[in-house]
Parts: sequence; structure tokens; C-alpha cells
Amino acid sequence: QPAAPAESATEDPGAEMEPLTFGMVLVGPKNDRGWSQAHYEGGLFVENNLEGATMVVFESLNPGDKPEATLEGVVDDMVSQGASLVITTSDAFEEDTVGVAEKYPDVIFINSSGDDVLVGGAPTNLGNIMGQMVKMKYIAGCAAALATESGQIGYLGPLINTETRREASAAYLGARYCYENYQGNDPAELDFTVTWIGFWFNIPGVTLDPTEVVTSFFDSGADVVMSGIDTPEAIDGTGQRASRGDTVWASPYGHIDGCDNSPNVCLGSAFFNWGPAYLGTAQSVSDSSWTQAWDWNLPNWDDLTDLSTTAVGWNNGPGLTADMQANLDDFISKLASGELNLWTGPINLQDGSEYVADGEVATDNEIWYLPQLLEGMEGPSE
Amino acid sequence: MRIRTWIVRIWPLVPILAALLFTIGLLVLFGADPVEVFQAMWQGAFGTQDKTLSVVAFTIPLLLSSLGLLLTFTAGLWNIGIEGQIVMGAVAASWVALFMDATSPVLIAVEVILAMLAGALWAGVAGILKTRGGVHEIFGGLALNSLAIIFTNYLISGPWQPPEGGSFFGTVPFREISQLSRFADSRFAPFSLLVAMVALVMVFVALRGTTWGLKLKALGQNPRSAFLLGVSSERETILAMMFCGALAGLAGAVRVLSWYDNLKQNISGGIGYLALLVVMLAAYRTLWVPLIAFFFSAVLNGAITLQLRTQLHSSLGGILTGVMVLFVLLFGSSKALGIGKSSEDEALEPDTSEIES
Amino acid sequence: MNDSELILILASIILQAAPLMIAVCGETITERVGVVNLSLDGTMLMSAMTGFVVSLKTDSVWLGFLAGAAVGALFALIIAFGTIRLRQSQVAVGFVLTLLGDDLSAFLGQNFTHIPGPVVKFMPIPVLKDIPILGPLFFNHDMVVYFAFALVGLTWWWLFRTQPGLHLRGTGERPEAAFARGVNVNRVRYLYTLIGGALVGIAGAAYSLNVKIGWAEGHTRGLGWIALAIVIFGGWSPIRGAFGAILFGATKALATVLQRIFPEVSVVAFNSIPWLLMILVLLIVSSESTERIIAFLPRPLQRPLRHLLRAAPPMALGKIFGGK
Amino acid sequence: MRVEIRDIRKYFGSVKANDGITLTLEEGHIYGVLGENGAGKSTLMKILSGYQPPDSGEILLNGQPHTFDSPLSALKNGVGMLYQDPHDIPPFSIVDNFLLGRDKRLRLNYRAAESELKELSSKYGFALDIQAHVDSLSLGERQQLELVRLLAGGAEVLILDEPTTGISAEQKDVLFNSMRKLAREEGKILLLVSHKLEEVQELCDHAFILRRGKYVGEMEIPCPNEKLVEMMFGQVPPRSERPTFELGDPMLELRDVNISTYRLSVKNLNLSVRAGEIFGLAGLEGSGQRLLIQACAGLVRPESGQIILDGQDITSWSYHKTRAVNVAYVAAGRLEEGLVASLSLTEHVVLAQRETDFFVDWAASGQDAQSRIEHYQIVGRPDSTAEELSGGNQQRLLFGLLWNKLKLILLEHPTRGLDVRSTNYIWNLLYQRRQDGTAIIFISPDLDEIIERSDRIAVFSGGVMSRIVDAKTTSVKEIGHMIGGQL
Ligand SMILES: Nc1ncnc2c1ncn2[C@@H]1O[C@H](COP(=O)(O)OP(=O)(O)OP(=O)(O)O)[C@@H](O)[C@H]1O
Ligand SMILES: Nc1ncnc2c1ncn2[C@@H]1O[C@H](COP(=O)(O)OP(=O)(O)OP(=O)(O)O)[C@@H](O)[C@H]1O
Ligand SMILES: [Mg+2]
Ligand SMILES: [Mg+2]
Repeated sequence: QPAAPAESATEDPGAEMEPLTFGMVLVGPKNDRGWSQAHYEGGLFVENNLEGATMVVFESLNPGDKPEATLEGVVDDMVSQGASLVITTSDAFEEDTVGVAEKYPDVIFINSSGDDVLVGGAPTNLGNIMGQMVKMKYIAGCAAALATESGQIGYLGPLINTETRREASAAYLGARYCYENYQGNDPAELDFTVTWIGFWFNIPGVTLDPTEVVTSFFDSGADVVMSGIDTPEAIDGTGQRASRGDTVWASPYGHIDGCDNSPNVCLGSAFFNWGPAYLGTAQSVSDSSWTQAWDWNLPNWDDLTDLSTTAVGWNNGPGLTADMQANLDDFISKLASGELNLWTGPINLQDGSEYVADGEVATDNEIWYLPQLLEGMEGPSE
Repeated sequence: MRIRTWIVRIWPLVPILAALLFTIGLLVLFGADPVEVFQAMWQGAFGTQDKTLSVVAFTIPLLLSSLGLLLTFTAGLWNIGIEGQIVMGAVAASWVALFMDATSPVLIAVEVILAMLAGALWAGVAGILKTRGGVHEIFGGLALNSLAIIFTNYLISGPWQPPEGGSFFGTVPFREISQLSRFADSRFAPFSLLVAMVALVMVFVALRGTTWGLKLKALGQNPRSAFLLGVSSERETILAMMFCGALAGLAGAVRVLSWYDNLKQNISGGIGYLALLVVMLAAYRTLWVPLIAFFFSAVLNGAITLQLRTQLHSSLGGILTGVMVLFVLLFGSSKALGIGKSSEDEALEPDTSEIES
Repeated sequence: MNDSELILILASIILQAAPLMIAVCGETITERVGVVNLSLDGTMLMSAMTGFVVSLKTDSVWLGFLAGAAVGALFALIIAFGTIRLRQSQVAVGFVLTLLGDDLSAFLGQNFTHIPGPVVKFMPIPVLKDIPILGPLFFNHDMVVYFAFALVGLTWWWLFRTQPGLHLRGTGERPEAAFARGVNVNRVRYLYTLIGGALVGIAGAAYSLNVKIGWAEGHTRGLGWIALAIVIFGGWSPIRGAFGAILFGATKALATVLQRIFPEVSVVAFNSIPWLLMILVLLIVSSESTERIIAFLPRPLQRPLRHLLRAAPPMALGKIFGGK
Repeated sequence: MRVEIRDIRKYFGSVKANDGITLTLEEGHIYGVLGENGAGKSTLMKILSGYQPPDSGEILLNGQPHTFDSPLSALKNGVGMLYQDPHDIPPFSIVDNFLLGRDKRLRLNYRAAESELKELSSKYGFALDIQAHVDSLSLGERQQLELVRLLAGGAEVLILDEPTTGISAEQKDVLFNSMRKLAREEGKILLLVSHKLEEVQELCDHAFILRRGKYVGEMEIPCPNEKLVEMMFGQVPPRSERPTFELGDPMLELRDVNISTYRLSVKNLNLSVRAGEIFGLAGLEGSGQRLLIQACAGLVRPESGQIILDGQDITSWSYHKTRAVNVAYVAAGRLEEGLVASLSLTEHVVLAQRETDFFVDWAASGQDAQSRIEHYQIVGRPDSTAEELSGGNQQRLLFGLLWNKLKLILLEHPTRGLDVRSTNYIWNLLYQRRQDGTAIIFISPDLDEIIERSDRIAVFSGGVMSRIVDAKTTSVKEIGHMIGGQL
């Protein structure tokens, strides 16, 4: 442990604020260019902006990679290293987090993307944080619709659950709107196919191989692929495809620099930015003002790439042409002003049943717990 | 001559040390301080009572699988399918734990029995594929491993998914009564240790003191002769596989009933493969297996703390064990290297000097 | 699905099968000379990682492939030394190397995961690529694919039409006879085990540089085992093996397509198709009952069918030379 | 060409295979090399042909010392050897097999090879089907193929190690004629390693005798057999007379049995063997006699017909079921199919027991093993492994493992590679078995053995079984012709 915190504490004007050690438990590798890396960078953001804060990281905590490790064991270690805040960054850890929260009542636990607080009955030292990725998915979907010439969009889905259904559907809503209003096409003609690989990332022999799914999207006529998985196969595959002379685009997911892998085919990436939320939590924990909450955090509409404020973001890609960009900006401003709410009825589920009645607007809960994909989307719902 | 016999005696340690040196070299390469590393690993394994307990707890499924493998190895079989057999055992146990209503002892009994059955059956499939279909158990096993994991994923994302929707991460936690009672809220269930010890004794006796063990040995050395001497190759092959599968299934049950408390995807995470290494490092000697299983478990658990303390990639544990087995395999027997070769040895060994040189 | 789309899909299958074809050729050579290199899965992970990192640092894919080949040869050398000189079990050494390669690649490659790097240039062959069907299928690819096909042909020719090839096969079938005819059995085994390993290494690099661009932990996990199975299915012939590789690619593509056609079926179900097929295929190749079924068919059919479906491994495969 | 072998020594640990052997070979002669099992014949020949280096000693060709680092270098210097088991490659086509190791050019030149093969084989009166694969050839043809290969390689000195075991009378004549031709007309030197004095007398003009690795003398042939035998064994071993025996009721009956594999099919076998009878089956390898034995043992299923043992129908029973009703099968390959190389004698005894109880009493089994070792005069300890035993001792062990009170014993090549002493011993064991009314059926490539040991004989040729002849009235010549197909 560095000696720094001690001094910084003395220099610190805000007196009794003692240096904070916090644990960060990742479900995947900390450099997966996606979900886990975003959390990890969120942690770094805290370290850089909170005097004396130090992060203890544990990556790839899942039975497949670490049969010998358990959340409890890891948390024991973190607490023994002085952690007073532990962030578990997957709904895989929901139950276990509740468990350790009860075991360590005076340590604060954050389970990102979990919903115990929303459901109720969670221990009082446990909170949930999630960003409203759906909003960014609207944008990603819109960008896709603006780019497509064949009218076929492929969505590379991970596994099927409420969260992934929610985000795929959001992307579809955005796409349908822009396909109709900016491209002036009949939304019924938009072909939006979701293919689920079976997990958040590629597990050879067990999931579908994302690279192959991407290829088969293009082979079957799609010219835009959106990624919903943790790793960058979509953008990589698209880049390679483009290098073979096809005009194709991709929209990666999860990390702000998602475009870097091959910029010129990239429409932009929707990403999580956990920094602000985690910083807030860390501060409130260290000045012991933290209170339990279920935070579904909003983007900063004024600047979707401002890492110090926005919870989720959209980073325009080099692949966008000028007029695509113009339309997209217009769409974003509509969303920002709230003049446009894509969850306004009539919205039907994939099986044709009505979900949001004409003129109604879906509630947060309805959006969070979306039971199926929406009408007009192709691909399995269950 | 003195020195030579002396070398021969301490030789077994040489590969182990070599493996350690290799790993240290790797650490230095990545700018880590070996001392700190091994301290951290020691802490992680035996620093606190909880840690020691989880080392023990993790040892048990590993030990059970290794014991099973002793049988298949003796019969000359490479039961790589053990990974899938563990998974199927876990699935069967989970099924009972999730859906059966009974008192705790009954539940546990049924869970254990079904787990063993499931593992045995899954192994039996590989066995039959070999004896009837001529499909080598390595490939049959690999396919069955993936199928088992895919099957789990189907269950936890489909029929067995938690009410709030399948997330592929696991089923709901089992009721307390359907889990093994643990020691001092650790993950170590004394019952499982008991079972493992019984298994150890049984395997030891089976291999040393029974005609069945002898049959397996004959089968492993020369199936054709064994058959003509009255050993029913098919029966014994499948039996060996199924007994191994049963123990693996048991290991799977221990995984879900005491290590975890629900069925997760890829519940085994390579314990089966690890067990193969254990048995190889033990040079197929029954009594060494428990020690080495424990050692492996300690190394891997130590690697957790290692990662937390030093942020080093936790595959280090795997590398250390892997290199160790490789070196022992290659340089383990001083005879193969021509060191301390006694004259009888030479008489028994077919002469190939003209080709060797 | 119209037929132009079908051709596209087939072309992609061929592209993705190319590295597998290379690996299969490599292992076929190794096993033909009597050595089982079971470490393919670990070897390919290591070479995929090394290949990617090297080409990233040197910004040259060719050096990447070279490095991959070197790693493959190194692993093969360990196998050869351990089993030819030290007389250890080929399966044991191979299996340990498999697991070791997996962990080692994860450790050494930890700072290079999921980052962009150089890729093999697309290189359609001018005139040929415009031939109707065949053009897009075979001549609209990159060096890796062309190399794969060339390699398959070359390997076949070398094995079955040349004097060294005869030495190679003789050594794998009956080393003592080959020795009696002046073949230096162990040198030949070292040589071809290394060559085979190098090819497997190239295959690994071909994944990280061309087919599954980039590196990540366990990037090619499982494919090595698949390659080993395909060698058997290929009856130790590079050409049959190449078909096997393409067939395998096709079933995986099928799994993807089926999900779109049957959304109601559980997504996971389709992922099991390749494995079920693997079992089935191995059954056909090695099961006695296939022999009986063939025996029922009219005589003229029997020989070609046996040739197509059945296969016996080289007689001395996995055996140590010098034993009684 | 003149070959001198000077003071050759080769030790295998404790075993002195060759212990200072010196011989001289002159152009145009056919030499016999005689000696009991393990005398060191094969070892010496392997050294002369460059397969093994000697520990010490030297080989001179025309006065020049030569060291052969491989069989090929020996062949280059004109020394070629035909091994006890031909060193060819069964799965190969004949041409591939012929080409392997021949021309140095990259591309294989099949046309040239084929014509050369044809030319040479016709020259020495061999009829080889160029298109066939090696594994479809009979042992005799495989030897011919090897010979052709050696001659094409320019062999001036030809070594044949026990070439006549397992080949037909015709093939033997062809072989011997070609050998004479090679020596007399082409002035080559030939060395014949054999256990069969008759052959040596028939073919050779000079014989060397080895014993326990040492050179014990040489003889001009022809000379009385007794002298040779005396030199080989030190003293003349008692010639075992076959005790006459009163045969019992039929023990085994085959009623128009048909067996077919996709290699060979044997049609309507009818045969009745009586209790205590010894029934010999002659024929080239792969003529069907082995199928018959294996059908009786339950190792192959007959297509149709009945096999009746002591009144009980055992048609298409499994091997183990058949075994349980006291039918024993002893295969040809000892360490391949019979013994487990790395298991101890005790372990073999335990495995082979009639009914095994679940737990092993090692102490008792050890004693059991020891008593068998004594009873069957096996050179070994209860804890020595099967592979440490010598060929003959392995065979003794196999017999030591047989249950007593058997109804039927099926034997393949019961005395292959054994010297007279071991052979007699084995047969005496079998004669004793008849007392229990055990019927014995055996296959042997050695016609003398068949005629000498059997009561009745059947000959197989191309899957057809001949009429059954009486051993007392038939002759090697007659059997030889029947093997040739004149049934
Ligand atoms: N590779 C070997 N390792 C150990 N001992 C050997 C080896 N080869 C031969 N021997 C021993 O050397 C002695 C001579 O063997 P060799 O085969 O030359 O006898 P032989 O005269 O050919 O006997 P046979 O008539 O049975 O063929 C035997 O005791 C044999 O066991
Ligand atoms: N490969 C081998 N490994 C170990 N020992 C061997 C080997 N070959 C031969 N021997 C030893 O050499 C001795 C003689 O072997 P060999 O098979 O030549 O017997 P033999 O002299 O032919 O006797 P027999 O007449 O019984 O065949 C055996 O007792 C055996 O211990
Ligand atoms: Mg012998
Ligand atoms: Mg001999």
C-alpha cells in the first residue's frame, strides 16, 4: 500500500475525510475493450479525482475462468486490505453481493446493473447503479438506419435477458424512427435481425463465434452491424470486410474508444462511463453521507463524451458522413429536449400483442422489464 | 558410485525446482518481486483460517476427480471427458436441490446418488462410443464436455432460469436444507471430506487388492492378451469409465452443494483437466494423489490473493502447475535420462543404441 | 436465400476454414511419421498470440507468421524430444503442453488483448476471380487461403508421390523396416514433427492475423482439438482433411443461420450441432458397423466407399521405436 | 567376395548373445548356421547385416575391414539380410514397398521399378502380383519380395534367418532353387539360419554351430545329424516318442459350418474330433485353418452350421462363454496375444484362474505361481515379468496358465521358434492332457511336426478343407501337394 494517503489526509482541507480504499470486482478481463474495462476505467477515474483513493481490482471472476475463486473469498481479501467500498460489476454477482453485504454491514457495496434495491428487500449497505444505455442505443440504432443502403441491419446480441432485450429493442426503435423520418422509407421495410451468440463474449465451442455471426450478417445482405456484446468482434469483422472492398459499417458497444479498431467503418460507439457515478459514491462513502439508492443514471445531453459528467455516452465515429452527422445531431437534440420519446405507443411486442397503448408512454419499469423483443424485429425473444 | 546413487535419490526434486526457477524467471521478466509473489501466494492459501478452509474445500472435488482418473488411467484410458462428467453430476444434484421436496438428509442422499449416476452415465457414453464405435475416448470426451456445458446453459437460460429472467449466470440459490452443511460458514463441507476419504480407500484397495484392479491393469497394458486371459475388455472399459464418472459426478455435486449454492454455467471450469495433471504428477500412485491435489489447490487459491496484491495475471498458478508436470514428465525418471542406470535395467530394455545415437 | 448469397456464405466458410486446413496438414504430416502431437490446442493459442504481438511490434504480418511458425516448431520440438529421446508417452506430454500453452498465452499476451493490429491484405486474383461460381469461391481471398490450398496439394504430392514421402510414411507404418532400408528413423521423425508443428503455428497466426483478427485470452481455444479430430476424419490424408475442415466450417455457419430460421428453438441448442456432428463423423470413420454396412452394398461401390469413409491410422502411430 | 568375421562380441546386459565368434565365408557357398534358441544366431546375423553394431570385433570384406552403421550401408557393401519376420511395410503397395529406400530421386519412378520387379522375380521363378498390397501376400511371397529387393540392391552375401517357417512346400522349393542358383551360378554367398537339420542337409554345403553365444565348430555337409545335434546341445536330447492312446467318444463336432470375413470365407466344414485325439491342421497362413480354430474358440461367428462340444451346442457363443465350458485357446503371438508383457507371473496366475474371487490373496497366489514355475520348469521368479522370460519360457508359462480338466485345447503354432528341447517338453505336456480326455486341435507351419504329432490331419487351401487323412499313412510330400491345392 502506498504511503501517500496519510500525507494527503493531513493536507486535505476537508479534515476528517480519510483516504478510501475500494474494491472493484470484474466479471471479465480488465482490458476487454468493453463492459469490464469501462468499469475498470471508472475506478481509475475515482483514483485520479479523489485524494488518496486506491482501487483493488479482481478480474475475470466467473466459474469458467476461476473455478477456485468466489466473490466472498475475493471480498474477504479486499476488506482485509481495508476496502470500505466494494463495487461488483455484473448482475451475475447479485445474490452473492447481498450475501457479503450482510457479512460486512459497515462496508458499502454497489452492484452495477443489478436491481435488488428496485425490487426491494436489499440490505441497507447495498446500492445499485446502472446507466441508461437505452438512450444511447436509440442513437446507435438511428446511426445504423442513416447508414444502411440495403435496409438490413444486424444486431450482434449476447445472451437473452431483460437487459439485452431492452437494449436491442431500444436500438430498433431508434433505427425505425430515423429510417422513416430521415431516410423517408417505409419502416415496415426495415430488416432488423438480432442474432444471440449465447454469452457476453465468445466462449469457443459453447457460444456462436461472433466473428462468424458478423460475417454471416454481411453474407445475408446486411450492411450495418451493431454490437451488443462485450468484445469488439463486430468492428473488427466489419473492418476486415471493408478491406475486401464492401461498403459496410459497424457500431461497437461498451467502450468510448470502440471505434479505434477500425475507424473508417465506424458509425460511433455507445459506451458506459461509470466514472462520475463511482466518484460520487466514493465521495459519499468517505464522508459517510452515502444513502442506499437504485440509480439509473442519465447521459449529459449537452456533451455525450464529457467523461466527467455523463453516465452513458455516444462517441461519433469517423464513418459518419456529413449529412448523416447532421441528421443524427438533430435526432439527438430531439431526444435531449424530451420532445421525442420513442417509447410512445402504439408499441407491440414481437408476438403482436400490444405493450404500450396508443398515446401512452412506457414507464421505467415497463422498459426495464421488457418481456419480448418488439414487433418488426427478427430473432428469438426467449 | 556413491554420488550416483545419491543423485538418483534426490533426482525427483530437480524438475520441481526447475519449474520454480522457470516461473520465477517469468515473474522477473514481468518486473514482479518473486519473494513478494510467493509470500502473497502463501498468505492467500494459508493466511487465515477461512483461506485454508477454502483450499481444503477446493481440494475435494479435485481429489475425487483424480481418484476416478486413477481407475481409467490404469485401464489405459484418457478420460478427458471427466470435465463433462463433473458438470452432469452438478446438473443432476441441482435438479434435486431445485425441485425435490424432502427432509435435508433425504435430499442430500438423493442428490449425491443422482449426481453419481449422471456422471457415470455421461462417462458410459464415452465408454460405449469407444468400445462399440471405436471413437477414441479423448475425442468422444471432448465433444461430451462441450455438450454438457451447452446443456447447462440451456437449463439456466431456459427451464431453470430465475424468475426475473435468465441471465446465463445461474439458477436461483438452493434452499439451505438441500445444501451440504458447511464448517464455520466457509465453503468446506466436512461430509464431502469424509466421502473423499472413503473414495480414496476404495480406489486404493480396488487397485491394489482386487482382481478387478488387476484386470484393469492388464487391460491397460495389452487389451488383446487381457481379453484372451478372460478379461471382458468392453465390460471393464465401460465399468472403469463409469466408476470414474461417478466420482466425477460426486465432485460436481460438491461444487454446487457446498462450494457454490446454485448451478452456474461452466460449473467445473477445468477442474477435470487439472485432475489429469494431478494424477500425472503423482505418477499414477494413489497415495500421492491427495497431497498433490491439495498442493494444486493451495497454488491456485494463493494466486487469487496474488492477483489482488500484485495485479499479476492469475494464470500464473496454472503456468506453475503446468510447467511442473511437464518437467516431471520429461525429466522425472533419472533412468530415462541415462543417469543411475543399473545393469539389470539395460538387460530388460530392448537395445536401440544404434538408433539412439 | 438466393444462390449469390449462398456463394458468399460458402466463400466465407472457405476463408474461415483455411487456418484449420493448414493445421490439419501439419498434424497429418506429424502423425504420418508416427508421432501424435496432441498439443495442437495449446500450440495454436501460443502461436496466435505470438504471431499477433510480433506483427504488431514489427508491423509486418510476415514476421508474425514466422514467429507463429517458430513457436509451433518449439512446442513440436518438446514433443519430439520428450517422446523420441526420453521415451515418454506422446499423449501425456502433448496434453500437458495443451494446458500450458493456454495459460502461458494468456499470461504473455495479457497486455495485447482486443487491440487493433496489422491484418493480412486482401488479394483477389485478377482474371480468375471473375470465373462464375469458382472465382468468388476460391480466387477472391488472401494469401492465407491460397497458401492453405497450395499446402494441401503439396502435402499430398509429397506424401504419396515422392521418395522422401515414402520414407515418411514408411517410418510411420513400420519404423524397423524403414530403418533396415537406411532411413534414419529418429531424424526423420524429428524433422517432420517440427515441420508439422511449424505449420500448426502458422495456422494459429492465421487466426489472429486474418480470420479472428486480434488477440484475447483463449482466442482459438477448442480449434486445436477440432483439427486433431479432423485429421482422423481425414483418414490421415491432407485432401480428405481439407474437406473435413470445410465441412466443419459449414456446420458452424449452419448453426448461425438456423437461429434465424427457427427463432422459437432455444438459441443454445444450435451450438451443439458441431459437436454432435464430430461424434457422428468419427463413428462413421472408425466404427465396425460401417464396415458391415459397406459389406452389404454392391461390390463396385465398396472399394471407393471404404476409401472415402474408412481409415486406419499409421501402424506405428504413437509407438516408440526401439521397443520389442 | 570373401567375408571374414573376427571375434565378434555382443552382450545384452547379463546375456552374452555373441561371445567372440570368428568365421570365414567363401564365394559361391551356402552355409548353414545352427544353434539352439538364444544361441546367438540372429544376433550375429544382425551384426553382419548392419542392423546392430557389435560391442567389439570386426568384419572384413575381401580383406578390407568394414563397419556398417546401418543395414543400408551393409547392403551397399553387398550384404543383405532376410529377417525372421520380413522387414516390409504391410499397408504399402508392393511397388511402394520395393521403392522405399531405393532410388534417391525426388519423384518416384514407378514404371522403372515395376519393370525391374517383374524382371528379377521372373528370373528367380517368383510369381508376384505387382498390383497387390503387401498385407495381402502370404509369408512366402513376402520373403520373395524381400529377396528381390535385396538382390536389386546388389547383395553379394545373402542371409536368411529361419526362412522356411510358415511357407508352403512349393514356396520352399522355389526358395531353395533360387538360393542354389544364386550360389552356384552367380557365386553369391548364402547363409541359412535354421532349426531344421533336414533343410541344412538338403541345401547347405557347410555348417557353423553356435552355442550360448560361442562358436563351437563347423561341419562339411552332408554329415550325420547326430553329430550336428550333439554340437548344438552338448548332448543328444531324448527323442520324444508319441505314446499311443485309446481315443474316446466325439468331443467336438462341426456340422457344415460356414465362416466368412471380408478377406476369406470357409465353406461347409464337417469334422468330428474325439476325446484325447490330437488333430493337426496344415495349410498356408490365411487359408482358413485359423478361422476354424477361432470359430471353435468363439472368436469369430460362423455364418451358419453348428459347433457341438461334448453334446452341447456352442455355435456362436462368445469367447468367454466358450472358455467357461473348458475350451482353451493358445494364440501364436505370445506377448501379443496371450501374455501381458509388464505383468508378473503371479499376476498372470491370478488373472487366469477359473473362478476369481473379488479380493486377491497375494501370498497364496505367489505360492501358486511358484509351484507352477517348478512344475512347468519355467526359468523365472514369481515376480519376474512376462517380457523378461525367454521365448520358450513364455510358451511354458502359457501352458502353465491353462486350466486342468479341459475339454478342448486349440493351438496356433505351439512350438514356433522353439528348439528341440523346449518343443519336446511342450508336446509331453500336451500328451499328458489327453489323459483327461482333452481333444487337441493345432495349427503348425511345420509339416514334420504335424505328421509326427497328430492322429489325424486336415489340410486347408484357399478356404477349402481337404478330406481328413490319417497321420500314420500320409507323407510330407502328400500334405505338401494338398497345401498346393490338389485336395
Ligand atoms: N534386444 C535384445 N535385448 C536383450 N537380449 C537380447 C536381445 N536380442 C537378443 N537377446 C538375447 O541374446 C541371445 C541371442 O539371441 P538370438 O536371437 O541371437 O538367438 P537365436 O540364436 O536367434 O535364437 P532363436 O533360434 O530363438 O532365434 C538370446 O539370449 C536373446 O535373448
Ligand atoms: N527384450 C528382452 N528384454 C529383456 N530380456 C530379454 C529380452 N530378450 C531376451 N531377453 C533375455 O534373454 C534370455 C533369452 O532370451 P530368448 O528369447 O532368446 O530365449 P532363448 O535363448 O531363445 O530361450 P528359448 O529357447 O526358451 O526361446 C531370456 O531369459 C531373457 O531374460
Ligand atoms: Mg529365442
Ligand atoms: Mg533368431
